[in-house]
Amino acid sequence: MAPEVAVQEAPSQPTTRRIVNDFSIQVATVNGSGSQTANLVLLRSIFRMGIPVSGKNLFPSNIAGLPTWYTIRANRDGYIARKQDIDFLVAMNAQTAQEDVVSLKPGAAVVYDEPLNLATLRDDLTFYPVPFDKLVAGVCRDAKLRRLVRNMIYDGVLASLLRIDRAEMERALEKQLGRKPKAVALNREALDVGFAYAEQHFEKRDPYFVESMDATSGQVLIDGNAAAAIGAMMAGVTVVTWYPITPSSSLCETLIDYLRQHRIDKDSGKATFAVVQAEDEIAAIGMAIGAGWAGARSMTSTSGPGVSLMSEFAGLGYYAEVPAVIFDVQRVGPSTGLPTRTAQGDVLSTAFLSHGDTRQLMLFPSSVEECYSMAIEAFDLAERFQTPVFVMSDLDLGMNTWMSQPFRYPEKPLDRGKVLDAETLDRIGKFGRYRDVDGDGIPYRSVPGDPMPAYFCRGSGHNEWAQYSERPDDYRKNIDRLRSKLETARNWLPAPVVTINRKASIGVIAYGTTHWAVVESRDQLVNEEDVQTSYYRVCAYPFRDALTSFVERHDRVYVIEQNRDAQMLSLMKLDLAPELAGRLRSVLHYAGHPIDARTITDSILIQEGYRVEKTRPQPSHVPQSAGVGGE
Amino acid sequence: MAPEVAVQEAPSQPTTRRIVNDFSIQVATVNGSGSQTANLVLLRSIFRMGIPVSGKNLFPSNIAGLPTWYTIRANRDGYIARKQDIDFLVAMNAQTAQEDVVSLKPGAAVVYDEPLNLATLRDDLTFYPVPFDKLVAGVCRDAKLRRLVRNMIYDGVLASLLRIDRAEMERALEKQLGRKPKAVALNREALDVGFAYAEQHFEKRDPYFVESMDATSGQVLIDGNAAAAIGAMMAGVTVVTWYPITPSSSLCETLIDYLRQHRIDKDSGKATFAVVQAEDEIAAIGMAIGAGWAGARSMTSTSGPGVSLMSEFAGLGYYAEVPAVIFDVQRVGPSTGLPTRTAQGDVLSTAFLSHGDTRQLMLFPSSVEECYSMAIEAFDLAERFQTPVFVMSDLDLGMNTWMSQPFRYPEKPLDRGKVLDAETLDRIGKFGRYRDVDGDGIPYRSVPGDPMPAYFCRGSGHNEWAQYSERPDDYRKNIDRLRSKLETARNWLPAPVVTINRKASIGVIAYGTTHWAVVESRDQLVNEEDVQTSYYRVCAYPFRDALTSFVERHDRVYVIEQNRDAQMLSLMKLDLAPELAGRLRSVLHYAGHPIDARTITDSILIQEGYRVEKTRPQPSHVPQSAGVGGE
Amino acid sequence: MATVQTPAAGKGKINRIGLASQEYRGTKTTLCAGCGHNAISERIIHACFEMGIEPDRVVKLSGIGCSSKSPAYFLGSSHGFNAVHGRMPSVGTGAMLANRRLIAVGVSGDGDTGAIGIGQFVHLMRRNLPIIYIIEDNGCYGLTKGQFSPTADLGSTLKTGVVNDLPPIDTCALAIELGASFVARSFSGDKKQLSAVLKAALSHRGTAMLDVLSPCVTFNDHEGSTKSYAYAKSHDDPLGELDFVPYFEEIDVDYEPGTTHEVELHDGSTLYLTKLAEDYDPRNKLQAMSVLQETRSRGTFATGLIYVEPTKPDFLEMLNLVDEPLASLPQDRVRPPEAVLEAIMNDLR
Amino acid sequence: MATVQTPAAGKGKINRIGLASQEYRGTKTTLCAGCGHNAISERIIHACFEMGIEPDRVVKLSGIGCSSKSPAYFLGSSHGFNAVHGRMPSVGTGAMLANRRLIAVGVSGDGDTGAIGIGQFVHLMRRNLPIIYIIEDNGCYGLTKGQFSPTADLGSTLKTGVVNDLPPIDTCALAIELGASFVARSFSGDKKQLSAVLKAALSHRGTAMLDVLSPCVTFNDHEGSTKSYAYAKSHDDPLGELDFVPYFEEIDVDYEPGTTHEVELHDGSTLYLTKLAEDYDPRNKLQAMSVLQETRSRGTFATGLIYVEPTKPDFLEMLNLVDEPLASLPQDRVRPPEAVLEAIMNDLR
Ligand SMILES: Cc1ncc(C[n+]2csc(CCOP(=O)(O)OP(=O)(O)O)c2C)c(N)n1
Ligand SMILES: Cc1ncc(C[n+]2csc(CCOP(=O)(O)OP(=O)(O)O)c2C)c(N)n1
Ligand code: SF4
Ligand code: SF4
Ligand SMILES: [Mg+2]
Ligand SMILES: [Mg+2]
Repeated sequence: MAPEVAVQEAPSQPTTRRIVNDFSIQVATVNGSGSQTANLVLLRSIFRMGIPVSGKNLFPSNIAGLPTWYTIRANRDGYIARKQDIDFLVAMNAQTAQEDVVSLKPGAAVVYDEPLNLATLRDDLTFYPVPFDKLVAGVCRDAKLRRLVRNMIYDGVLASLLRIDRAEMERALEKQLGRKPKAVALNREALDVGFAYAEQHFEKRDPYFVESMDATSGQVLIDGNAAAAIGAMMAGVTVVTWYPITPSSSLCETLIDYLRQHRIDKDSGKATFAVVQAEDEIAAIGMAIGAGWAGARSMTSTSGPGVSLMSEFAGLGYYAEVPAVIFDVQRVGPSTGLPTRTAQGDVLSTAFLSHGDTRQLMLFPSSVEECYSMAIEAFDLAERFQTPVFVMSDLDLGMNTWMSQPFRYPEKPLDRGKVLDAETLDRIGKFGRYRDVDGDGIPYRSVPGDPMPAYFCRGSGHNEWAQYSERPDDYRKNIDRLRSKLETARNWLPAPVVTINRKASIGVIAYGTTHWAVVESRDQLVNEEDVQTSYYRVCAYPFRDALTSFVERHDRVYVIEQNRDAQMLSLMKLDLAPELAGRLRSVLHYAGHPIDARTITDSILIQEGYRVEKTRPQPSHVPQSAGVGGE
Repeated sequence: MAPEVAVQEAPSQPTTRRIVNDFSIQVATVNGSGSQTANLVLLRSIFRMGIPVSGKNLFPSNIAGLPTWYTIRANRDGYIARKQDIDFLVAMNAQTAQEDVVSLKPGAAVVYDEPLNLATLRDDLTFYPVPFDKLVAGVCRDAKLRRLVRNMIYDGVLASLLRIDRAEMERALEKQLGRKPKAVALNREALDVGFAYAEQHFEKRDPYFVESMDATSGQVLIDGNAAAAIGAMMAGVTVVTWYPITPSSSLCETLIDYLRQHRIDKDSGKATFAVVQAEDEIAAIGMAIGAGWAGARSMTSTSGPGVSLMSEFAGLGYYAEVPAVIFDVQRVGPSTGLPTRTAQGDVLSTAFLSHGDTRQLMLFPSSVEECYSMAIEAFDLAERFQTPVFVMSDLDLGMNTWMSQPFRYPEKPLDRGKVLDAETLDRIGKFGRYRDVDGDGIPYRSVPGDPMPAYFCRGSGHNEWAQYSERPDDYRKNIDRLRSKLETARNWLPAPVVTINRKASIGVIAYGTTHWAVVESRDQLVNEEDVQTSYYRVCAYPFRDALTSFVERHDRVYVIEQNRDAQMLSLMKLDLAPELAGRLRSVLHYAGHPIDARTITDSILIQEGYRVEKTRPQPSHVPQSAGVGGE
Repeated sequence: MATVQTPAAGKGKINRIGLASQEYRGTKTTLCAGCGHNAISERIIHACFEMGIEPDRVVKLSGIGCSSKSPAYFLGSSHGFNAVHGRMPSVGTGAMLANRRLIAVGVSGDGDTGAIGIGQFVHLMRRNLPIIYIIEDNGCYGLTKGQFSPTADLGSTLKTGVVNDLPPIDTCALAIELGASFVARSFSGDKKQLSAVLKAALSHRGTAMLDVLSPCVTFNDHEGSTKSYAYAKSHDDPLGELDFVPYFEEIDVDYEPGTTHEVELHDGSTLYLTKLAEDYDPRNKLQAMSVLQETRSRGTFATGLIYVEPTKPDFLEMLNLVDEPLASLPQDRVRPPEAVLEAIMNDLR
Repeated sequence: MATVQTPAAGKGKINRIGLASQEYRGTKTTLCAGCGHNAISERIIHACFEMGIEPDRVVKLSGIGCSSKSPAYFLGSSHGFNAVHGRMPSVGTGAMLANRRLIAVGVSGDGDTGAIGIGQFVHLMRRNLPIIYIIEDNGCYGLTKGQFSPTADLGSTLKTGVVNDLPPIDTCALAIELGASFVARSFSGDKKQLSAVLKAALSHRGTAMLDVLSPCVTFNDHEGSTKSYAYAKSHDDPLGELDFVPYFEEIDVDYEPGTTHEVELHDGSTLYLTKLAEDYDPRNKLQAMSVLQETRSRGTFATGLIYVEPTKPDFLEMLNLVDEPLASLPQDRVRPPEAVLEAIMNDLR
């Protein structure tokens, strides 16, 4: 039995250090235990106090019963990448509690479920034992509900310990459970109970505090998949085809919700969109290609295994010149790999997706905002260049919660590309579907059902007039034009975001979610060793010419990415003059969780010849499990 | 009506030049017209006279009625690559005759079907009109047979004009139609009629002659697909799964024939092999993977579109470490492309086949002999490295007829790789399917049905013990081992064939069928401009370290290949130090027909700063056709 | 392209929308002379001409194979998409989603459908997508030179003598089982029946699956083949005479009561089926399945309209799409106004 | 691994080959508590134990999904291959080609089989490959969080209220139509029937396709679902009682003549089916198809052995393979002697 007054085994002295708005909280639970609400309430309440935050869910590839960790990072300087060290652990899961505690750095705090008896494990941590079962029993009778409500208690405890604004917490709770007043009431009670318990039993001994500030006002919290969904809707997508796969499913599922709300014709009650859950990814992209050919703005969304399956159709799209947008929310491969872990591992295989001199266009969003804006842009580009466009997101971006400025309403009208109309036909004379009339490699196209001349679309050899041809000259002319079309694309695709630091002789290149750790790492490099860097963030492939001048400016350029094979660096090697390619170095992180700044900083420092203390090996956060899993 | 004595409109003077054993014959017919027998008889009879030859079929992607060209090159120096110029045309096809004649170089000879009336087109050629219909009418009544037999008449005519040994021709005919004595008799008559007609009506005015020599004795004529089939049989293949696709179908079809002949158990009359025509390429590779996992020597064979479809399974094979052999008989892409034309266009996409840091092994046969030997080696390597092995053949190699030294019986026993046995288990202690016991990255495996410990094979994350794992350290350790396994493979894979020329500052790199044009081109370079070259023929990917030293030795290195995107060069760029990568130059040929020496020589000379006469644009050999086609 | 002129009756050289039959032709065929597929193309041309189909509403779809080439040989002024092997259903689905006003005519082969494409076939049937799905069925892979396809009958032989030892997939039975609302089987050599079936298919809304025996004269027309002309002719087992009366023509047929089934189709056209010995009603699914099984076990094949469910909702109806083609909706109907974005953003704070 | 000891009767804790039931278990399940799939694993363990199956002859095969994970949770000392989504059939085919002595137990989901995998399913059934092919059918995609699968019934709802508007694929009807020689449907909640069916499947040679209703307690066990426990319980429509007597046991059942059908299975075991109101004979294909259609239209589902053809030749027989596993043939049986190569070379000169 727990003593009436909770024992607080901790470093004997309450610290006088105050660490304000700069810590990571990790909640260790079991998946399927309904902790998501509690975690989001926690995240949002800190966010609403004006403190920059991010929330990342590390979950297993199964449905219920296995360990899950939710990490909230709050940082007054706006660093929201993953951080290696956990400052505040909430240990709810018996399976992992020991390992979780052992991997903490000294000085960290632990709220734990009292029966787990963790306090004996270390004497350099602050422990706050909470008798969750006892407390929840007072709140709720129903066993099923109790399991859910139980989690809200740790929110209450944390509110007390970290000094989180309780009003914000309640507002966050209402937001989260808005339409269920009973649930709100029950959870509020749990909050109160947790708060009261902590107030009553704990003396604050850890240094972590939350204080209101003003760094998030007006901003939103959203995950990248939802952001991409909003983008697709705003891009006027009309045909959505998909097949469920983690971590991309929620993109289309959210999109369906939004479309149902905002894209039903007022007068008729009918839909201005079609969504089809296809039988597999081959059918999904086949439908998207068919729809793109017939003039729709079409898209599909998938992850690595789906992209592999789409390979044949992707080549057809390239060669027959059919627009389609494909979201690849990357996860860890090869094969089924780690379906619930993040990676940037599909870059090379997507660039060359399909046999026989095929090349694909790729966009690389780094933020939820770019998930939104690049989704819009992707549809324009697909139609402009009449080719598949791959938006390369990842699990970290797609499924985790990020803050962002609110998205801006698009200024540009839809770009439907070179669709033949009467006027153009007049101007160009005879219609040749694959004629390079304008010298940019992009031909005009007509669309079934429009009043323009028809053509026969095919994946086999064809001439300018879209006639079947096996003639070497026709073949060569056409495939050379395709290459020149992609050359044209280089400077249409989203420009890189480049920060030139005049003091820097070192450059850093990154893309996608790696960005956030790079931002922090660049500051670490300056602060710790006065290593100045410039930064080039890739937004699209093929690359702009600016890449060359960036590399030219710097003696060494670190390409930082989340895969084993230095995939982006490889693509750059193929494009850059060898002298410049020789300046490229790699920082690679591939273990399933998002990259962090420390890893980058240390790796660059070591490569630059600095001495770096061996940091404690990263906690692996995933206990052995012999179950078969994977999606 | 044709005059009784055929008019021979030709350069007025019979030339006194004699060009012996150095010319190309091209027979232009319609496909489905049964000219294949006549062409092979022609080829073989020259071959049996001891003269080096090659036979290449340029055929459309349809079954009957479209233009087809068969080209025989005879060359006393052993150059058997395609040659741009045709010296001797046999014009049987009204559709293309004009274009065929127009594209000849001055001085060429033309045997043609008299009603085509071609002689008026040019006055710088030698024409030999033959009234085929009239002649065949005398040989054969049956209209259907007549169409077939008609072609044998031009063999007779050529025998007369070129002085081909008629006895050899008859022997070749018997060989070709061996088991059908009636057909032999009929065709022999046609031969005679053609011969007699030419003897009687034509005065030899062209300079081309055949004379017996001794450069082919003991050799065989075979296509690469048949050679690979023999190799697979000799490798002890036990499970063959396939799905028809040009140009790979004949590999498995020939293999089936051979297996039925030579791999039926004498005693039981039962098969020591299983062949399944699968429902598609995904099933074909899935069966091969399943069989490889269960211990069979398994293979499948396909072409580009099939390889694209196999992408997901190829990644599973890599990651779950399952042996399988995949023959990719490459054709022109992207997409359906030109199914009956040759290319080396799947190199890059196969190297990176499948999402998420997957890498594949590839072998590159250049000759029918290597189709045989590498087929054998591929099975050993697949089992040794427990991974899919791609044998990258192409249409030119696979479907055309090549001469070769007879294949040597394998000296090495089958290498079944690291299959766990009791002794090994004793030595290594506990069995861990994915443990790197020997430090070479290659683990031991057990096989269903054997008495060793079982394991659970999966495409999802796993640790050394083949248990499901999402742990970052397990993931990383495993995927790093996979990389080191492929490092081990580098020096097991077939070595490059390197010719160092001490006088050369230029290197040439090629692979596959490009080899034959390179051999000839290197001589042209020396003979024409005294340009000395060394030569590195790639036989496998990943590359051996020898590549580096080869490039180091030379100032400029030309990588010659048959694709648009310089695919092999790209792979080399990724591997070589940038300084060395900077030495690489490209010679690219991608138009569907096999590369020729002139193209290479001219391209190298131009890049080396020599002035090269603009050669006449290559005949395109494929008239416009509006039909939809393609496989 | 085609300007739509009203009536003028489909009798002379001009049809009801003022087009000549010539305008329904495509480019010259490159298939073998005598190939069944060519005969089917002729029937498609004929049916579209007679029905007065507007060519610019038609999309022709196909996979890969000799059969899949044939869309180039009819309706030359219609759009066409010769996609990849076995995947015509998905491409066709996408096209119809993009533009529900289109008339989709898909042509596939027995290999294209029965082997690599069977998965997409299953799901297309299940969705009852409005499309005419024609299998030009020759029991072999023509374009890759004659290997058995999954519709080859047990015991059928290749030219080389190799015997097929797997049972055939009956695409009609499968289509009915899976939910297709119009399922017919015919023979490229039976002009009259095939014309009636095609016209009826054009009048149907939903998936019209037509398995048409179409002998491959080059690889599968020998003795021992069960897909040869001779075999097809002698084993054709019609379920009755078909008489098709289009909605735009006066009905002047006159059947004795009880001798025919009368099926009214989606566009108002009527199909009359004379009853044979057995009283076959193609609206009865169970009867349809058992007649297929029974004829199969007798070694014959039932032809004609095998199953029809004229009022079954099609896939596009179930999606509740706006009437206009999605493809051509203007920006203001597909991009929600700024207020929507603002509301969404607000909700995320 | 397992040393084969003869008899000793499957009663106590040791079975006829001397193994304890424990030795048929796998690792601890990671599926949700209450998931139907776990109940099926239990039945598999039980059936293999009782039948005295040698674990080292079994290969467990699966695709991807919650269901496809389950092979890790039974027969832990057998080899297993958790392949890619929907492609278990091809991997299983390859394995059986490699080693015909294996006993293949495949586990798939309704999504894994009915959606992405339907093509390979069709062709596996057609080949009648010797394999036990279990679909753990919950009408949804469990592992990706509850989307409808192609076996979801028309009108069934998701937890979110979304209604399914496509007709279900009936995998049993499909399997029968396509040539599978043993087709059954059961329910994870019916221990007795499922055990009998599994044991009979283990006694069959050829494709034994088992569609087993297996409620997903997390995503598809609510009201409105037609795959919930409650719904399954109340709509289960058994075709009769099944009594399985293995070949190694004395037959001591005693039925009144005419009240049962007796089916002798490949290994000599016998299955007794008590006749219900309707006299159902599972050897009658037409009856099988119509009972499926009829129960479906009544809204119930027929369970039990639906169709069996005990003597149909299986795929491996048709391939005329040597008796030994191909995988372990020694070099001298798979590499022809030098003389063969020489003869081939001679022929090419
Ligand atoms: C992915 C892929 N695999 C294989 C092929 C080769 N291929 C072309 S047509 C064909 C079969 C055609 O058979 P069918 O559909 O029956 O058409 P038919 O030629 O008999 O009319 C095959 C296997 C291909 N084009 N693509
Ligand atoms: C190629 C591919 N596409 C999609 C997925 C994602 N995925 C994993 S399991 C699954 C569906 C599983 O449903 P089912 O087979 O019914 O199994 P259940 O979980 O319901 O038992 C999907 C779509 C995948 N792993 N691979
Ligand atoms: S090969 Fe057969 S299917 Fe193809 S065109 Fe010729 S006859 Fe027709
Ligand atoms: S999600 Fe459903 S199918 Fe998956 S384990 Fe849980 S109950 Fe079973
Ligand atoms: Mg066919
Ligand atoms: Mg399921």
